Amino acid sequence: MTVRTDALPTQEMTINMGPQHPSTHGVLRVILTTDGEVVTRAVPDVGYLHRGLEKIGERVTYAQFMPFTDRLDYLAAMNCNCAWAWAVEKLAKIEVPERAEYLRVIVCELNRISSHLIAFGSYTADMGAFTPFLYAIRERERVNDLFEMLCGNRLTYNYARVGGVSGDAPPGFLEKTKEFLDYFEPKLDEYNNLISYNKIFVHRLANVAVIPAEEAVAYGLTGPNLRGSGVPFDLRKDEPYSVYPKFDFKVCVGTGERGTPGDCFDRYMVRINEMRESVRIVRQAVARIPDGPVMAKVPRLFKPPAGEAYFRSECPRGETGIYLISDGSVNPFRLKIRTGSFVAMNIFEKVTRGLMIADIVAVIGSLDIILPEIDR
Amino acid sequence: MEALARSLMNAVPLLAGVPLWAVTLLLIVAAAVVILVFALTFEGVGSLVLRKVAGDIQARIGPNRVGPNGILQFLADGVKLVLKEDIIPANADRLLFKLAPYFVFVGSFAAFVVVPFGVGLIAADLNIGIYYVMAVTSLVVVGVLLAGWASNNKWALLGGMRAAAQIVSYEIPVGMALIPAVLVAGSLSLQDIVRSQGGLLGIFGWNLFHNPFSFFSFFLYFTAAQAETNQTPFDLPEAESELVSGYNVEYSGIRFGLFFLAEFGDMFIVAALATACFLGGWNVPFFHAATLPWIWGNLLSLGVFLAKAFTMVLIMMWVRWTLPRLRVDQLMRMAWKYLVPLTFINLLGVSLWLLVFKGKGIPAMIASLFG
Amino acid sequence: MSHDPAHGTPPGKGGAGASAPFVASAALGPEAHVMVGNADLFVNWARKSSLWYLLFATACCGIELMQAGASRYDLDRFGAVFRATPRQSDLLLVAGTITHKMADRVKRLYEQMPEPKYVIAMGSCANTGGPFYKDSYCVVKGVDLLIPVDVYIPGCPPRPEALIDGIMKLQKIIMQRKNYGAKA
Amino acid sequence: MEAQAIFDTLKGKFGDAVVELQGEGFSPAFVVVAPAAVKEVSRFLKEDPGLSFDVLMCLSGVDYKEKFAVAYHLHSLKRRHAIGMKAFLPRETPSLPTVDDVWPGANFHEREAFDLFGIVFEGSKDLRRILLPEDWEGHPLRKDYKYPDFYHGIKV
Repeated sequence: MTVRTDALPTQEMTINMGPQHPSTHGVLRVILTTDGEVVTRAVPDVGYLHRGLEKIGERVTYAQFMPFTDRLDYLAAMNCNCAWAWAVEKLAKIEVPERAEYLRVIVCELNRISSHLIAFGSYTADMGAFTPFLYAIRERERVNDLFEMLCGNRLTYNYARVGGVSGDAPPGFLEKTKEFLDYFEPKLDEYNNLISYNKIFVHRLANVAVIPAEEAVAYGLTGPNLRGSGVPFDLRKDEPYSVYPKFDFKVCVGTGERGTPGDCFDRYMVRINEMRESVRIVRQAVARIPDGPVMAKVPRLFKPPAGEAYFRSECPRGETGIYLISDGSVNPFRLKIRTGSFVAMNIFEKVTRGLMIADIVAVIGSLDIILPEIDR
Repeated sequence: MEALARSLMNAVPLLAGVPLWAVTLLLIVAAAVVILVFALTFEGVGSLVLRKVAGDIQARIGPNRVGPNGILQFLADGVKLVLKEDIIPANADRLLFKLAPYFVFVGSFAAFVVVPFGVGLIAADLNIGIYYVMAVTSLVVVGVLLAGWASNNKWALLGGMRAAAQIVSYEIPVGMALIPAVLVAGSLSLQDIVRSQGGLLGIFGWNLFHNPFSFFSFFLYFTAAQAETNQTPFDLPEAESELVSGYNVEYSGIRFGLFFLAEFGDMFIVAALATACFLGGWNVPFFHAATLPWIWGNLLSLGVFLAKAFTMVLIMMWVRWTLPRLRVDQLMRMAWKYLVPLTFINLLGVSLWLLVFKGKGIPAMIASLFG
Repeated sequence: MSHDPAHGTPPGKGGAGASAPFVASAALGPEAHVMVGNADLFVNWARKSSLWYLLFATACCGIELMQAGASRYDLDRFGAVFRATPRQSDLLLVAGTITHKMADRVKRLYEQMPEPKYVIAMGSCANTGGPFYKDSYCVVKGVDLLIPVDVYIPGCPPRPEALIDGIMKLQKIIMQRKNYGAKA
Repeated sequence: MEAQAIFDTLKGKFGDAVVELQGEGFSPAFVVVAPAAVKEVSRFLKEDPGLSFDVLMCLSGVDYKEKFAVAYHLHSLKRRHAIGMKAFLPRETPSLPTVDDVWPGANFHEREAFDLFGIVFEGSKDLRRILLPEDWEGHPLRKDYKYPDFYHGIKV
């Protein structure tokens, strides 16, 4: 699309999008400078949900910080729980029972599904089709039921512990999980029939906000955003942790199916395909889960040795890296959480130049940002 | 109206002493009230049905707590909106801000006057009926633009500008897609158009099946008209996820209520025009409603008309809850690059058809083969 | 809580029944009370049945709010639909943490809403600052420091059932409001 | 490449600007460099074909009480190895050159470190507060930060 701007003398308009806006996925504020409908500059202003998690981390113990990781990315609280547990275990070199690792992988992948469901649903809602959103929530509720069965909460689970998980799977949980997978897998085709290949939807997304592979790497994008640009990098495969090497799954990448590799449609499709891969992982994990304890022996007043560790794990919104400094006391000396959304926000200004206002919404949705991850 | 007044005066001796103009005025007022009540009820019920249908499509229930099965929901919404504080933003243009909802409301309402609800059920059978509808519904764009401008809000302004561009562009294909019906009937009056689709060919008397070109014009009309009335997938002026709420973002209380009502009024007008021009209007298949006694004939034809129109409204709701939204440049491209040329070609096709086949449609020709 | 002096009569004082002698409209006689009472009832019914809430989700509770509005729980059953603009909303559901950077915006949103307006503080963060009460330097310790709140819903985050319960509690509060004849 | 080999390469190239290797108890190991040399070392780390650290995973400010530090976590997609780089800064004037022209993704991280620690990145494209309001006083992640009593009249 070419837009002629030389025809008439026009004035640029500054518009404030957010922090209260229906499709900024929370309290993101974007300052748009527009020439009519064309955005000449979009500067993100974040921090409206800055809760000081890193400072809180220095004032509480390692175990006490676990509930705060729930609130780090509330759509994928399990992943953040486990990331924190893995990071502390890496720092203190704790061996975790295998059953606990299997349970962690199961909940992480289930949570990835439910998180991608919100990403998919809210994205279609941003594009004006409200119905798929409700279908996505319908399926998400079932995942919530599973988690409720496991740990008693629907959103903030606090399930992982340093050294294992808080409790073994209750009787019937694994069967229910299998049931859910059988129910859910055909729904993905339903979504694709319903909206993914809808002509209007494809036209809205294809060739919009293309992020070439080199640029995605240079800006440090991770997760589906990086894979959407065609870079096959997945921490579960390339820097394996936990029991992930034991499972067979594919790394989904954007191929430019309907446009250029790295456009909004690719990032969207990567998420849809990843849900399928997550289903495969959970199936294998449920089939092979060993018996045994779910908690290692960790002293109640847990003091890791002094040292520094950086652990990164594949969360639904990209890599969640936890940089942990211990001085040997009960509190972390410093912890820094590097999140996928925060990094994705950095490239926002660059990719939105010259797009239209409606595309801004498409870009926000395709990067699948979540504000507590950006602001922490 | 005058003729009706005269016949009424002849029929009721009590009115003999009253001057003709007074009776006519009375009748006009009565008709206006009836239309207003009908339109308001329709719009109220329409909003409820919309939510119920939305619930059904979206795997949920929809309103069911207010009144039995939620049927009083629209009443509660209406009363609440009327009693809400009426905010006029400090920096708004007060006069235009107040005026805008009325433009929109009147624009969508006045069109009800020429809708042929039944054999004799039409408030004013204007001989330029279609023209009138096109002209009056264009008033909506003025209102929307005023609302967007007067609110002194950038989102509203964008919404208003989008609306102006969109409605003005789609006016052309809408008009061009309606003309085939006019050509077939040889009249601009909606009643005449409906009557021309009568006869005993059943549904094959409809303009929809008259010839291939009129078949296409129905779909062209329906698409373009959805865009003209800002329905999804063309709801860019409101675009909740982009422009917050578009041109009505600063409106509260009953002023917003007027926009809200007008939306459903527009929806019905589109459905009614589609019904009248392409789907046989109030014609009952294989049956002449006009031959029945006045009251029964009208009731029957009214029922048939409403059934058809509501089906169209439901289809519009279905589309609304299914499709995503176009982008503004795609919308404009669709109007000027596809719909406008297509409707022109279509118009040419219909004209040629009528010229070549002396005004006969395909069903009529097939029927004449069998005598 | 009273935003408007007209609503300021505490319950039980400005009763519409004929036995409330100090109400100004008592001078009109008992019939007037019946009318005023019924009008109150009707208006309150309309207001409680059509609580359009502002789509204002800041954090975790926002997801539960979305889920409460969606397929399984469906707030639309109660006539509660979301609006994107404060001008058309009746109910400000503060769903999530409010930080100091956000505080001005919350106030502003509240001020932009037309009367009568109601506020539900959903979740611990909006109630008191929640888990961030003690150690955080930039979280507002309860949204009631900024705007008046009608109903508090505890939970972190509250389940959709709790949210629906909160809305029903608010409906009860609305039904007790005296709109007419109560300006003693 | 192993951390020791990377350290040796850097040491050979930059001499005294590369101070030490923090290996034991650190995962990944850190190469400590002088703050003034951060930019040159970064550029070399990124562009040297044997190292090619093309991703800046994380950039964190750290307050070690007696001094500040900026920790860079680097990863190479091409070579699949990782290393840390650290620069210690004096508490009074914490400033060092920016690396946002080496890795454009550094900008937000640097803004965050500026916001929460008050570390100045010289030559940065855009160094403003990112998470806290513009008129916030102090840098909260410093160890000696005192919580304010009020902000805009609201109790903190």
